[in-house]
Amino acid sequence: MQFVTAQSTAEAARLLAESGGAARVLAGGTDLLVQMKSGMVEPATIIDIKKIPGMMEITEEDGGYRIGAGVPGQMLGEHAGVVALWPGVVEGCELIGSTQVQGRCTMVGNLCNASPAADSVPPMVAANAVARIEGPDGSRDVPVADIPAGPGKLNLKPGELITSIFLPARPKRASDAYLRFIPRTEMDIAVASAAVSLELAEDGSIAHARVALGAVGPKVALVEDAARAIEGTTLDDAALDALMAACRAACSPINDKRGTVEFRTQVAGVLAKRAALIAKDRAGEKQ
Amino acid sequence: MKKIHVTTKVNGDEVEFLCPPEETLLDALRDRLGFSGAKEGCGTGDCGACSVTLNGRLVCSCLVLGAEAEGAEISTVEGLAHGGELHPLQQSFIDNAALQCGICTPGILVAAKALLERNPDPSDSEIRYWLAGNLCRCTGYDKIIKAVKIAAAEMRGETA
Amino acid sequence: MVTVTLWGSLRDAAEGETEVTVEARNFKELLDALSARYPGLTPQIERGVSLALDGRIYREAWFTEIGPESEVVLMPYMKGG
Amino acid sequence: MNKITREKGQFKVVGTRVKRPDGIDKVTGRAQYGADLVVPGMLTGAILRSPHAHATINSIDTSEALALPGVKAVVTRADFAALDDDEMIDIADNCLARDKVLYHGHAVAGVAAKDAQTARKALKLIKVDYTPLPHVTDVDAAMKPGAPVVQSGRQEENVQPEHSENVTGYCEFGHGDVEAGFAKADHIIERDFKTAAAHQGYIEPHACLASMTNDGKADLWCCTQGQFNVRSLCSAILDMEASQLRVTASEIGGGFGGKTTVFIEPVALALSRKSGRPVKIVMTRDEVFRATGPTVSSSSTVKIGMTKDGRITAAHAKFRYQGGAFPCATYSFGAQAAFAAYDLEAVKSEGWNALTNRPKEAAYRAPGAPMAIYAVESVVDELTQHFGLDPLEVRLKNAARENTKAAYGPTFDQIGLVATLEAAQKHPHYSAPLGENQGRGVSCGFWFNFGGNTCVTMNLNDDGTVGITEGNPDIGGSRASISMMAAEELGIPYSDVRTIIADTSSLGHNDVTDGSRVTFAVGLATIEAARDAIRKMCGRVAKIWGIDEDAVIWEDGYAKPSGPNAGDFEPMSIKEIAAISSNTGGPIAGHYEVNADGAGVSFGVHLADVEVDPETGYTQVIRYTVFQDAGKAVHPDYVEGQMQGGAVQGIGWALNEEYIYGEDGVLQNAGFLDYRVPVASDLPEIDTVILEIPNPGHPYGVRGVGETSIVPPLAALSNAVSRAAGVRLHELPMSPPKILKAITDRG
Repeated sequence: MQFVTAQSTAEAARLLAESGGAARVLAGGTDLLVQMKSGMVEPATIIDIKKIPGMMEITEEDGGYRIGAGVPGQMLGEHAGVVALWPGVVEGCELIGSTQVQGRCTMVGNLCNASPAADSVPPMVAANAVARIEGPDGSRDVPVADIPAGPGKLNLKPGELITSIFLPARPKRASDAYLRFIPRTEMDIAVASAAVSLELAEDGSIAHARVALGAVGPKVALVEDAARAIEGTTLDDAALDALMAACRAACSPINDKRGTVEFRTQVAGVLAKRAALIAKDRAGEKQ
Repeated sequence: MKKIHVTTKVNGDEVEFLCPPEETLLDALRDRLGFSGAKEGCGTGDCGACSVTLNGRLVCSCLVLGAEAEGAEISTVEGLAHGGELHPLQQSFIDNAALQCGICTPGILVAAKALLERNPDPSDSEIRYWLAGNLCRCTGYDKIIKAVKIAAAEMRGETA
Repeated sequence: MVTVTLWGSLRDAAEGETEVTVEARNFKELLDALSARYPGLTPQIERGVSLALDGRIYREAWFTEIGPESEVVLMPYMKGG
Repeated sequence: MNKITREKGQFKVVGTRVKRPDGIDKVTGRAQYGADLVVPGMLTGAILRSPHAHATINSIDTSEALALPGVKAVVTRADFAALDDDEMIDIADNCLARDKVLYHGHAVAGVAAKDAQTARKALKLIKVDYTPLPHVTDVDAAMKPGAPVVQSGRQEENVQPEHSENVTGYCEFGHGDVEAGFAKADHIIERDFKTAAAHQGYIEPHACLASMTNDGKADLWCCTQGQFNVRSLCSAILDMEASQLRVTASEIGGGFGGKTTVFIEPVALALSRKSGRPVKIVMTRDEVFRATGPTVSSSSTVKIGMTKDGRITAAHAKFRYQGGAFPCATYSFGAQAAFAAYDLEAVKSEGWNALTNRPKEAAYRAPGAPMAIYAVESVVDELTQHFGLDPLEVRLKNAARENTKAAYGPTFDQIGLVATLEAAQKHPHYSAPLGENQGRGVSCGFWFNFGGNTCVTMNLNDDGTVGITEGNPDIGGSRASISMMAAEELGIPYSDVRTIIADTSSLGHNDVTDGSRVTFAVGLATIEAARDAIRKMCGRVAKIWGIDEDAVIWEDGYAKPSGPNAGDFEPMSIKEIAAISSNTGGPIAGHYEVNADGAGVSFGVHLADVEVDPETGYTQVIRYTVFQDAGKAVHPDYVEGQMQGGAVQGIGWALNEEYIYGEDGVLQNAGFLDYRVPVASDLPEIDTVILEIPNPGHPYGVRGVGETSIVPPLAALSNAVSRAAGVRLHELPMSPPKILKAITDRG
């Protein structure tokens, strides 16, 4: 095994490509080191990307924010601009692991772990966040929703790595929220989760919404029917019922040690309802 | 397999060590440098017994590679007391019976210190959530939360 | 003579009784007398029994004296915790 | 029988909140735990474990592993001694499998190598040829005829023939005519319950360092609740003389009963013997969950009859426990403890143990009691709901008290249940208002408490301070409480006493730190050792003064003439006596050796408020109060700590902790991520109320306090959920999917 501190994305991409799949990118390490400990992966090369310029930075761009692949959750939570614009995304990131894990874990790592239960992914999908990918063939931008291919699988080509996430600008009366269900208050993997991002019209009704669910299918799902169910409404009871029904209809979870199909489906609806109400309150407060 | 030479600072002192690339910072601290105050309770970031700060951020040293410590500043439980004088958190843990077996104590002290540096007057709930990644199986946490509050008050110059 | 209360599942080994009377002045004599009179009790005695004497539990203590008026209850030997 | 010699109001040190002697070491990171010791030339040991839940071992080929550079020794079960005692064979077989692997994670071979990486590589080179066998992990399935047989030939003589061969033991306790009692009841409720296996969850994984030299002498350093027991077991398994094996207990990072036996220690010794080098083995967390000793899981049936005014007329319970792949007796503790809190005319309590393909259970805080009392307290509570009665009133009406014939046989001495129930009733918690979706639950708890083999030496130092040598690892602050009792008896300041824990070569045998025995039994022995030293000091002073020994008394750290008739002498302090001890006959020490009895049972009552989210089934504990009889609280902070810690372990067991096995017999949650122990943010303050109903069996009235507190939370939370959510669960843990399903099914 070798450990390399990459100095540029080009170097990291080259090392990844040369390794033939035997290299792993190290940012926060909070998934990678656990996998190494259990013997699940035995990488030939570990490529630390945190010293690459820009990786540890949050920069304003076109009214939105670009977040480097090495930025830990805690740093994101400390950034007043991101917190104001995308509180639901920050919420999701800050729910990854403990305070200790918060000091290291990254949104990109959470995305690349390709777990349907990843906490930062539903809010990124709801936010229509875009991942910047660098690889042997240069750079490309791909919506976060299109990155996961299934549990543990990514739509990345050999040698490609995600270097940043872009959270776009949004109208003034807009906000988002993320909720997950876990059996304790902290330290668990989401059993079901929901992120809702919405924009309010002048009359306070919902002009546009995006709803994403986690841990209820092979990958985080954007639920268009759920968004349609609340657009044009003020989240009256009928709209919320329709939202819950649409979310539940979109669920295709599994039974496992963390939850049952029945439970995940039922709770995903409840979380979407609650997240929608929080997002609407937040958007409304930004008069 | 070649070992990596790492130069780093632990509790203000510059140190060097050699470690294999896959070795964790926890193992490097314990086995190479003799800082055995950090404990391995799980090795997967779920118990917090190995908590240290790395460049000012609280981390599980079991989820950091030793090689990543190059050029970093690390603080461990061994650096809390100054000379013969205990840190107010250490004293408060003794005075308020906030430890039983003591295996989680180093990690909790390091984590609590990191909290009080960010928030000198945390509420019970803030302490509980901040310390959620530090498992304690003996105390039920009650006396730990009280000890942190009392130490915080003392550090703010209030008499508890 | 002392009257010893056995626990229910020892009944079959003691001719269907859960209260038996034997001659004994201490714990050791009691165990020997029980074993001699009810050989079916021997496996359990060998696995370990405690003695509750007037409400106090003695785990081993062969020479604990038993008075004729004492309440004597046999219990399984306990450990762990 | 009453041997209390010091009562309320007479204590100077006992009952104060002094600082623990191990405090500074533990807050500075200096305290040395199992994995912290390093010695020159040390090798790293690792253990190969079974990938099967149940399989025959056809052969083990270690040659490739041995050929790997850096590998210094490989051991298998064949490296252990031939044993003839069944219990000892079981322990050895659990440390390294013999003919079969009996559970996933069962140890098969050990390796010692120059470093951890090499050891791990070597494990992969050991070739084990297995024939997988059918397995069983559920207790009810294991008891059924035709179930896969875990071990044959292990049934005790009184097991009914209708069960499978896995059923190893049966017991029955109780008295009175149960059928006649049920006939008198106005209402009878009978329910089936299940509880999952829980792990003690100590944060420190098992660790040891063994060093054997080729003359057969060995030193073993390990985290254990009983170094003497480790010596007994290891010396038998390694065929050593006890004198040649010195075991030193490290600081211990939690045990709760789980460190009362051996797992890796005999393997480390065997590896050291073979390699000629010191060998350290440290378990991973995964290994701790898979292959140490969680508690039993249970299935039970409880039937209770009650009159409409709340008097229990009869009770009958059946407890079926599985304790893993080797026989255990925990079922009988459960069956005995089940009805301890009640004064019953007719009661029958039965228990069975079944073998399964799971790790052998080890003790866990009040072993066997929580799951039995959970079932009983749930049915009692449902009856109070049925009749619309107050749960504490009903418990008081039926409460065991002095002279009650306990369901497990004996007649109770002075006990604290009624006082504890009354304290709960009067506490503001019990009458505090509750909000929507909130409910309050009550449960009693009980543990027997043990005494056991104990010896203590007290040495008077030449400056008049005192050293205590005792033989029980300190898992809850016992060094402080023992020093306090010594100071109390001698009449000297706490700061003049230092208590240390001896290795096995420095003191006679002491039983394991279990059964909440240490503060009681070691405390008792310490007080008696102090009295022995006092007698000797008075004897020396009598010689100096030229009067009879009887004419010298001991008071507040001074030898004094017993009265005017004894003579007019200036009292002599312990320091003065110590200073001239070489002139008066040499060093002064006190000793006491005893197999202590009279531990005094312990009762507790818990009040729990919960709020249940009706849309998700999530349960939040919002208020919690523990009431417990401590006899005499030697160090109130540490008594509270035991009450709080036990309560929180019980809360975890009630809500989320469980061993989850797949169809393949593999444990699915062998880590703290999915074995969900409570975290700080899950909990409210745990309020405590200590009651002191002195134990007549201890000079200061002390009772053990360590275990009772884990018992009540299981039913207290279930009873609270029942009142908050309107659904009663009969299975633990009450994880959110189960609660939500119950709410949904109710409609």
